[in-house]
Amino acid sequence: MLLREVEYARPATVEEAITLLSEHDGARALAGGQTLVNVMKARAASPDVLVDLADLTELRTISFSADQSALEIGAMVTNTMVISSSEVEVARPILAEVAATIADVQIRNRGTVGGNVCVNDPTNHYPPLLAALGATFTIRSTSGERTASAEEFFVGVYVTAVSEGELLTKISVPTRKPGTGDAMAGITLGAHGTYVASAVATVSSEGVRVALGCVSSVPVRAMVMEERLAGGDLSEAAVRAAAEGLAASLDPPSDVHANAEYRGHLAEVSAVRAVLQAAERAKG
Amino acid sequence: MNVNGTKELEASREVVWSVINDPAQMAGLMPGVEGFEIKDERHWQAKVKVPLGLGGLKMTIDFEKLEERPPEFASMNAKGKGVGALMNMTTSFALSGEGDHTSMAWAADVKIAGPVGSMGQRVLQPIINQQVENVLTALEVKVAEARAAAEAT
Amino acid sequence: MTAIETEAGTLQKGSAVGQSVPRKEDGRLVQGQGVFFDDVKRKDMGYLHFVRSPYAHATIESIDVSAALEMPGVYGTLTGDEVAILTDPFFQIAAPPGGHVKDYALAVGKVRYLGEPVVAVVAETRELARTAAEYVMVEYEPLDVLVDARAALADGAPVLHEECGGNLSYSGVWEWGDVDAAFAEADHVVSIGELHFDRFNSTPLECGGALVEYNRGTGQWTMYTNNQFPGFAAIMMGPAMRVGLDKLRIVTQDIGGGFGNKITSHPQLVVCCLLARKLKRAIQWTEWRTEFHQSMSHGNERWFENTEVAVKADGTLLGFRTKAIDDAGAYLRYEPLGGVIWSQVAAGMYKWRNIWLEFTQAMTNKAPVSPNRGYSRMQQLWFTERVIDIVAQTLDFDAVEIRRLNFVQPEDMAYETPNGCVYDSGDYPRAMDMALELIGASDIETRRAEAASRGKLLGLGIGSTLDSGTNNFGQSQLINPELQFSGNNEVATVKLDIFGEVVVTLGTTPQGQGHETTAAQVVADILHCDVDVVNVRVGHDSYWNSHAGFSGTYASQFAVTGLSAVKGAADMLAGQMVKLASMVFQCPEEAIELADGFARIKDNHEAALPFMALGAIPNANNAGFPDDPPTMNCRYVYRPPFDVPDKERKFGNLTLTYATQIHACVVEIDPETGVTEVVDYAAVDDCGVRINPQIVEGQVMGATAHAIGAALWESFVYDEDGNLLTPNFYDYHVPHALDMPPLKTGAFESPSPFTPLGTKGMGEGGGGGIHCICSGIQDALRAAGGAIVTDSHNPYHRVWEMLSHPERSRETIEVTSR
Amino acid sequence: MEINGTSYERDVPASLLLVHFLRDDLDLTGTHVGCDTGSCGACTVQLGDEAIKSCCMLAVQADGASITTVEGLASDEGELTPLQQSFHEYHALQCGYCTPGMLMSATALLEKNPRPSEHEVKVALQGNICRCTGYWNIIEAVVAVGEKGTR
Repeated sequence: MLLREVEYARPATVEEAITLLSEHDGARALAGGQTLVNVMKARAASPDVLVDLADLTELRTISFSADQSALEIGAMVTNTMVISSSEVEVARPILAEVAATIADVQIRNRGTVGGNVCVNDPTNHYPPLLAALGATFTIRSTSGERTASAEEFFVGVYVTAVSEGELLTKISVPTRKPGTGDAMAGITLGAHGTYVASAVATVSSEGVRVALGCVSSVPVRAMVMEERLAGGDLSEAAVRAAAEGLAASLDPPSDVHANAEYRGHLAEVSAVRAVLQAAERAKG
Repeated sequence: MNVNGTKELEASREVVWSVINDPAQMAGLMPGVEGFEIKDERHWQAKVKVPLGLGGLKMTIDFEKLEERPPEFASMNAKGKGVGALMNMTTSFALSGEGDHTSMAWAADVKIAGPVGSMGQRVLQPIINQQVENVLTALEVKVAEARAAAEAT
Repeated sequence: MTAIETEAGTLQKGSAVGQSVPRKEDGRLVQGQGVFFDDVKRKDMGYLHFVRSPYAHATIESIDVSAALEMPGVYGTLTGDEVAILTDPFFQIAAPPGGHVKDYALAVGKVRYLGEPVVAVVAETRELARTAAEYVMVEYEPLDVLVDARAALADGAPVLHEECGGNLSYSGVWEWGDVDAAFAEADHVVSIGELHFDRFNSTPLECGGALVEYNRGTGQWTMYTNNQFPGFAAIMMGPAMRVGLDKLRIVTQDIGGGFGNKITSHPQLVVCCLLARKLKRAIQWTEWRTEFHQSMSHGNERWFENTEVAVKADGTLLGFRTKAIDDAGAYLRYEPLGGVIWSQVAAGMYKWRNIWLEFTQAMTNKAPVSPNRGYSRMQQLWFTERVIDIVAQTLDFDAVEIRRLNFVQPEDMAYETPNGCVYDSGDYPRAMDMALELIGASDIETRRAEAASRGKLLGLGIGSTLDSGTNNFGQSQLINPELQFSGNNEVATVKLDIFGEVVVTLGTTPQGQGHETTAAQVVADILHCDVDVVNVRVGHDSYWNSHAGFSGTYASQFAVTGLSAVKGAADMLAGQMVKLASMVFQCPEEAIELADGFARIKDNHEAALPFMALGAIPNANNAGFPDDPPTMNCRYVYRPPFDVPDKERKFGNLTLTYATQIHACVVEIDPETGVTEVVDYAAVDDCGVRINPQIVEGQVMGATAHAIGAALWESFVYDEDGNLLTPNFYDYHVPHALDMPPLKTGAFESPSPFTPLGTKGMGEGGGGGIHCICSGIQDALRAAGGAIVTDSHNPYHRVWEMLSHPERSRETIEVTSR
Repeated sequence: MEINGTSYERDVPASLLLVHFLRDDLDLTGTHVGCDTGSCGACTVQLGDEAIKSCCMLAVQADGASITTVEGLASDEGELTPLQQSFHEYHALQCGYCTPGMLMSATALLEKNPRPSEHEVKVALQGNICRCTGYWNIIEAVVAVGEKGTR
């Protein structure tokens, strides 16, 4: 409620948007606004210029890369679009499954994938999901286009590899190969609520990838656990053994819902559950 | 909120001390410093824009040196005022070590009030950890520079 | 599942009373045509925004409003210094030391909680007012902060109100029966180190606010607001503002939920009034969610220290001792009334006769507390329910049977408690059996085994509570003998207008309880007309002559006070209608009946006067009658029968009615994470005669949702610096649709012998769900270390701690047996 | 923008939230505000055919859009929609403050899914907080409209 004064522009093309973002100090891209507008209501941050990406229809598409190896999700694709996308259903259904648990219908209708990852709130759903899936992020600026891996992309809370004057345009997620299973597990504050701890696992012939949310300013890969599971034994006992010590290796933040010890514990439990479910799904 | 840790630095205590005891050098460590003014030996003021991704948080921070025992201990207080946030931080550094190696044990008690404090509660600690990491990385660079400069003379 | 009892000879069930008549209120509300305070607008009104303290405890060194005032579009400001000149401190309910508190509408000299209003800024737009508030420069000098009531009374603790000489607001020992003898007679004494009832409130969806106009000609203020107890607001505001109550007109139409939380908005209303006068324009104030959480009406947080329970070998409970420490927050806005309200249910639903309770209330650097649904009673009821379950587990009694053994029995009714309260009617064992049947308690072991096979811990919980309603305000004298309040009252007027319209005016301020509908039902049955032809005026206006000192909507009383007033007025009108018809037909009154919307001769239905004729005669066509025709405008004041309680013995009847609610639930706990889920829920209500069963059920379901939230997610958590860590719905998680368990309800009626309609107040629900879920969690944990639930609020992390360290809570319980 | 079938053209500051525009500038006060974090859904309106929170959107973002508020549900003559009627019959409201948002979320659901299951209704209403009813009567009111086949 009651925002500070701000200027507003709604460019028609990506080029125009990038120009606006680079020309104005204190300009921010406005995607779905489901975080940014709320932060502005709290006056915790006050951009000088909002560059509304709503008319950039080219960022609202879900398609396949030329070689069909990746699903390309435009930064302005809403969660609702992800949920109902036949491309997602075929190529990486976990994306739709997770999108359907983000907040509520109204927020899913407006909130975008690009906005969610650029905010990189540690409790958000997409950062650990995309880190586990090995997504790449395409960033455009006046000087051209570059890509970043998830490791490079997520820098800190509210900070990503997208720097001033740049725009995230799309996120590429490898399509699921046969024998791959993905799962997200975690503890939320009430149904579909904010994550207190989360973990995403993907199990495939190439091994296991596990990314944790809520435990740091960026998604954290559970590398030791991944290595221990490289042998392919994904029995419950093996997965639990592999996760041992995971909590102790983390330095999670404390807040009103979980102190560091409990959050670390929840992260470990979530990792086990995500891997077990992913393994189950990998069997088909 | 209390944060603390130990940073190992490859320089003598004297070199490290010269960096952390110099307000101008310290200013260079802080993220987003836009202006800096030394009021007197014990007081200085910085205008910073903490980069918070969603828009910078502008703050005026008043520093006061509380205690110093060269070259092993220093503490100071920083009071920040910005629209939407008030910060009060007491921080201390204890240096130990031999020769060209220094262990810096640091601790900070950070209090943030105002909308940013209440709104950002669940992300505040990660943000502070992140800022601390930035400062320590910058410190490492400054210390290396100072050591090189000292060795050059 | 619903059974109706009609053994008491109260009002004969008519065609409307007892029916689930769909509500009259709904038509406007489903079309978005309700009028809430924020919908009221005036030309050139100024928007008010409060500058609030960022510190929990600090002195105000200086305030500079000049930069704000220089901004174009800023109309003006108000500071604490001005308030201290223009007003006197609010009247204090407390005797000294609490009575020394100087409470003003804005902070004067010092701030005592984070979010406390310090300066008010008024501007042309809402946004500008907020921006200008950022330009008000306030220098603070922070002081040590006190966030724990237990520490507040220690030597050397920071003092909030120097004039009180400490942080104590009220302290008293309450003792009934022969406690020492009870403990001497006991076979077991169970000691419980510490129990904690958490701080939360009902967070009505609409926050506080008002539109306030001042008329310089009459010196009168009109406040369109959502205060739910205007009578209380007026007696607080008038003396402080040095004006008579008739200068303060308080108007409400629709209120977006209240739950007690909207009783104490008088400080903000005073600020609006002062600014309306100062700036010569209407003042609009809307409180936003974060502000509400930081500053408005938290529920009473309470500790129970060193509890001892005297138990016989067969499980009979003889009595208890405990020390209650209550946290009032920074100011005493309605406190220390919580220091006596609890004693309405001192004994809970049980027959123990020997009680010793030391009640101490302290002030801390947290938001002021105020009534919250189940005000001060649910803390005590939770305590008695926790004691029962802890005794049961520790001494190995069955939680159901020990309740059954100790319940006040139906044949004991009306039952006088050790402190002189009278439980009017009820059948607690029957209500419990009904709840257990609804929840499927007989299959619980099968369910437990099935849950165990899924790796879950399953528990059955019971929460039995009383909903005490219709206060005897004489109880206030038990905490401050100087107070001149006793009894209770409520007003209604019922009139017949020129064209035969039946018009009902209430003194209450409904916030969703359906008063328009239930009042119409009562009137329709008495006048023998259709519910649809009864017009019940919407909302409240203190300028209507249907307003008494205790008018308002609070403390579970409308079904008794409000509807008894309505009944009284409608009975009077019916009498007048009969009388007028007898005058017209020149026959004895006994020959006239009201039926089908007519006054007619009983054995000659052709001789019938429609309401229109009856209304027209006295109002517009009254010449030529030998006797004055009746006015057809009837005002009735209902006063429940109360005596002033005995101040020495702290003894007397404090409330008129006691409704029963028994809740039962099944919870499942994930032992790996502590995540607790309520998977099944049943609530049984007995509130005497139900005017509108659907509305009663709606209240029960709403109270249940509040309780589930409070038990698992909702908590106002402060850090050691007095920062509120749950200032919004991100971190203060209230139940949403997907969070609600399946919910079964049951009801039966034990009419109150003490009320004109056989009704009882209901709606608050006594926090039954909180007790119930605590009970269920403790039952589930029996299979995993047997931790004892000692807190009313059990979020996942606390359950996990109980799973990880069950010995920690168990060690706080001791048993001494003979 | 078009609201409830009527076109409006206004110059507004970019900082103005859609909900304030509706309530304060257009006097469409049926849309409510219950929080300041986009959590409560009292401000829910339909943007095109989708339910959205009007407190999480700037008025300028809705430039050119078509919006329906609670005032746009019943006919001008006051004839309630089956959903509004069902809320009345099932006692799905008490104070009525959350009701407009609930109705808008449920209306959007029923347009896409005329016969929703109980779970689907809960999911659709997850973004709307009610502090009075405990939700069940609301859920049943929406399910009943679907069962009757009359939205």
